Amino acid sequence: MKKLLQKIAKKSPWLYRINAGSCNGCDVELATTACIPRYDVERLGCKYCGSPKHADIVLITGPLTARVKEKVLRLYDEIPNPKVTVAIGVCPISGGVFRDSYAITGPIDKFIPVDVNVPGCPPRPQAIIDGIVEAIKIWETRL
Amino acid sequence: MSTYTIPVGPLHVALEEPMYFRVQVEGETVVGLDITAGFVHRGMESLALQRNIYQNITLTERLCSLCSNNHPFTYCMALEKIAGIKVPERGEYLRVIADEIKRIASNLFNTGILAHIIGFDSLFMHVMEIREIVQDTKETIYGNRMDLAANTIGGVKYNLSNEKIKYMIKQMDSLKKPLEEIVDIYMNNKLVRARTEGVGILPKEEAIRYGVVGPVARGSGVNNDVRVKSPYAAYDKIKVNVNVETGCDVRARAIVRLRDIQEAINIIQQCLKKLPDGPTCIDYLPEIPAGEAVAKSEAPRGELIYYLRTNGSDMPERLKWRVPTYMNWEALNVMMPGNKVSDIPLIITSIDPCISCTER
Amino acid sequence: MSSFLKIAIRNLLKGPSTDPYPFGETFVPKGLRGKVKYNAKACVACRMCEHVCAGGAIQIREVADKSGLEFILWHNTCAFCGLCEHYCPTKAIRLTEDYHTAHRQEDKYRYVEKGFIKYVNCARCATPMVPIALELLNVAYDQVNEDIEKLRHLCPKCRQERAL
Amino acid sequence: MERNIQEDFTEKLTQAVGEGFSLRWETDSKGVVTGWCRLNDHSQITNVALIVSRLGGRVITITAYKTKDAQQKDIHEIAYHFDLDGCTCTVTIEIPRDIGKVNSITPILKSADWTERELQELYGIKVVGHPNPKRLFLDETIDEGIMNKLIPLSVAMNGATSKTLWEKVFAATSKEADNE
Amino acid sequence: MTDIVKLIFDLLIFPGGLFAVAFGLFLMGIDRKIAARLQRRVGPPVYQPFIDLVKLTRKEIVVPETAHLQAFRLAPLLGVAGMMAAVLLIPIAGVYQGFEHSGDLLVLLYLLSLPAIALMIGGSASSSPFGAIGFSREMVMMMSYELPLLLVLLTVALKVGLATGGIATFSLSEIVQFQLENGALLFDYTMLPALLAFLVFIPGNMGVVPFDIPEAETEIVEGPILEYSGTGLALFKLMTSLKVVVVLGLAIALFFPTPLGENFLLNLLWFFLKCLVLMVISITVVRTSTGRVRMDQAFKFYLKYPTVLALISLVLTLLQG
Repeated sequence: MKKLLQKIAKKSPWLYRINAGSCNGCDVELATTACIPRYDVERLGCKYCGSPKHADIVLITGPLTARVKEKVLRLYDEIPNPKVTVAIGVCPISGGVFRDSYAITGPIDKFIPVDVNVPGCPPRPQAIIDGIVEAIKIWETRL
Repeated sequence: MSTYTIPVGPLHVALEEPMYFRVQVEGETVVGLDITAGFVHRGMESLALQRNIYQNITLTERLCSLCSNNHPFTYCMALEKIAGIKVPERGEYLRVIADEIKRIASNLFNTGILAHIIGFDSLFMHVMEIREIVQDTKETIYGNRMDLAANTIGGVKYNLSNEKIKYMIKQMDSLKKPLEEIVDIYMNNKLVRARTEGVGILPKEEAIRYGVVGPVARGSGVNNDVRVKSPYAAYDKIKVNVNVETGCDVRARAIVRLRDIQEAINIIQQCLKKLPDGPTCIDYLPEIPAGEAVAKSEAPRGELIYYLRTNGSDMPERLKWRVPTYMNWEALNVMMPGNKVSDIPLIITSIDPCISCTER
Repeated sequence: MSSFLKIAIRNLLKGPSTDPYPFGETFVPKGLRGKVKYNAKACVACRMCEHVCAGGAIQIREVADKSGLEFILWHNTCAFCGLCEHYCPTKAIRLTEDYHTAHRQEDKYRYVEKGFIKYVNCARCATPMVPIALELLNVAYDQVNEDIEKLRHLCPKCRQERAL
Repeated sequence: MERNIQEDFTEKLTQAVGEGFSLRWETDSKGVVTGWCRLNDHSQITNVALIVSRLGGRVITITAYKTKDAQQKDIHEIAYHFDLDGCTCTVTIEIPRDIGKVNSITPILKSADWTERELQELYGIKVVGHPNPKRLFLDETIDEGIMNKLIPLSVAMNGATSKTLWEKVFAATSKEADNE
Repeated sequence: MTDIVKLIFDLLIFPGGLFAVAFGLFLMGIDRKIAARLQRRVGPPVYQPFIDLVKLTRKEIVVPETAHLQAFRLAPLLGVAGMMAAVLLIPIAGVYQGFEHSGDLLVLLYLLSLPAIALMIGGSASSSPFGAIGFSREMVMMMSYELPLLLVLLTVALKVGLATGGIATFSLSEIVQFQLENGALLFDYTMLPALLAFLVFIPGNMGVVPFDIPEAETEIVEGPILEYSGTGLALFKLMTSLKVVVVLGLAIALFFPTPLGENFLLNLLWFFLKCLVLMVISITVVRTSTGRVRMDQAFKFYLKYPTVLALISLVLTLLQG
């Protein structure tokens, strides 16, 4: 029974995006991936939600700046379990070109458990979809 | 009615990027605004001093992905001024083409987001779908959908073969018709008009006083388009029609942006027609002497300026830039009061806020 | 008519424009700037790529047993800007069209492009040196004749002496 | 028209500060004029702002910077970039480090608002008379005047985070080699 | 005794309870699919709403620290319970009789406002600033669409009542019966304005674009349901799907209850088809071809068009009667 429910439930991964101080390239690509007909992630049952309380898969962009850090961590805690974290773009993964600035506290896996990385600057929508598919696989095991 | 404060942000769905507004409202009417910024402050100006001139090309491009091309472009112009490098003519034309392509994509994104904010998701999707034509063009010609990486010191890194020119002409042509259709919708659709007309008024005198730039200024009847006022690259050889609207509201700004897209297509076509033969870039590694220079360009959001100081080494002594959106934030204090709570995100979007640009 | 209904109905008639990916093929343009590929054979270890890399994604360092140079590019901090390719004199570094970058966290630090330049010994004095790639000669000389080809196997010092 | 505004500016500046400035205009190959001006007396910057205001100009941005030269002379250098109808005029002033403050021009030119706040927090130069002098971008956890602390010409690529990350990469990739 | 068993069966299995839930979720799945097609997308499978529900029950429930716990928990239950009861009052001609009490239309009117009230309670109990704005907007919204609804119901009641010799009939089953005997009101020209008014009422009541103002995602981050997660959110989704059935079913009972024949299944299918067409016209197409209006604009709109339309029908009915 649990297995069956898992199988059913994994088809409804709702997405939530956190911008941790990114240059907006990844965010624009995320919006493109999530919202436009060409990539239509609704096929996978995904929905872009406005509230962290509704989210299953968290997509984080940006290198985690000093000022946004607390807000991001708080928001992350608000997301109900089980959840999966995907780091989009090189910034959250390693700081990218912004690494070692006085205002950067990342990489993000110092504070938040990351499950999937999608490097790119920014990654193209197809790569983001790859990341989401990978995240769904992990999420299924946690349901 | 009592006054209370509602927080917008910092991580708010309507904002592509984190920014924190404390809006004082009376009932549903806005009476005051307080902006807290800095969530995307990455200390880039200090980073720029720790990187060499080449690394800074890529670093400045990562300032913001929506106007990404303008940053390395203007930075390179400043460097070239100091070093006295003459960019090959073909390179200058190619720079203009890259710039205008980004302008189309950026403005389409902003107008799309405007539709999204007023809950018109179908229109948003439609506009974004049109934008995909531009995205494909960028990916085919430059290799990335957002960061073109077209510029380098002394020219551009890409070239246009005859097939690519043909492809580009085809893509630009295929943009025209759907574009006319959405311009019509933004201008005349009853609902869009009802939401955008008379909202977020910025009178001309205030626009001048706050020193706003780009479509925000042009929507209020102020023309300070750098492409015409102080031409750079190949803009002195090209005819640029500046679109100025006098509505001073959200609608006027959206129309300026849409007209700018049409003008950008026009400019690209002019460039492709006039494109001279020859090299695209200098073929030696530049020597940068000590000196200082300012370079300006018209980014999708308006005037962008770079100030560069060098000391003879291959790292800048000071690299300072002021992005267009930077000037437009304070003007929100004029636009907001008197409008409804529903219009807050709409007005914020109408200045095409680029927070990562502003805060660096 | 400035109603959206017209477009909506047209959309219905035209059918979805959705890309079949991830269930099918997708659009991949030639010249896409994807993952970097490195060719150690063509590399002359001039380190220009390391110098221009804004993300600090490239490290070239001597291996522990001093038998050569190791090139490591960590994809997770590469900005895909292509400056390395642009400034590489021998085009030993190249951006491919491979955009499939998604990987799990456990592979984060293993996600690299690696290459190894084995030192060769100078034909005259036997000092270990970075081999000079043919590609470099093609850049430097219009025609590569036998004499030049011989120079290739000498260390800089011997080359200088020979030239004099 | 464009020539006039530069002449106007020069004339008015002479009236205001007399001989206490140097000014040159440069014209590039596309006919764009750029002005470079240096004031001897830093307090005259408010007068310049008044002139710019009267000419209908605006502040584009303000750059503070630290050069080796300035460090030796123990001064701050600040460059004000004004826009005069499309022509950029950069006016530079020097402030002795022990004074460490400058008069705000925001009351005269509203367009200087944010950039003066930024100058204050990044370089620790006090802007006197600013209507809203609180921090703009810097988080409370970061010290004011952060840009002064940077040593120019330092090689950044060996920063702490980079070092740790690369060590992990080296460790992971060499392990992989062992397994092969 | 059998009455009670039947009532429980009606409430939990058919036509209320399980059936109505499945029916509503299915309708919403189709709505999403058609909306996707209108936007040139493939869209989710039609059973997506079921999956979403299953998923939500497996998620952790996060309750905001400052929330009023009991109100926060009870609000969605109230909404669902109200709608469960309301479904029972909707007759499906040739399938289900409905409640044969004279005042059921008025009861329905009250029940119909329960979802909005549930959202208001939930929104204010969650003590988030957006919940509070959502609360006030929900209230204004309710005030705007209740008036035309009331007028439409009154018109229909009068029409049927006057025709059958009384004053006004507030019994839905009688209204249906009347139409079965005298032809559907859909074909009565005097009722067309009222029908239009009802069509306009549907998107407002359902809270879809252009009237999703209380839950406007880009303005107040989904307002009242912002703080709900897991089962709480699932209940609200359940409530919405039941509401679709109630609102559409009511429209059909009021204007076009005519069944196909004697066959139970065929009639049920016919009812479903009618619901579907009505939904596509009044919800799907509307929400995909417009954007959101402002609160004040919505209020003025409802005060103007549907009210006037309903009044026209009312006057015509009175003149005829």
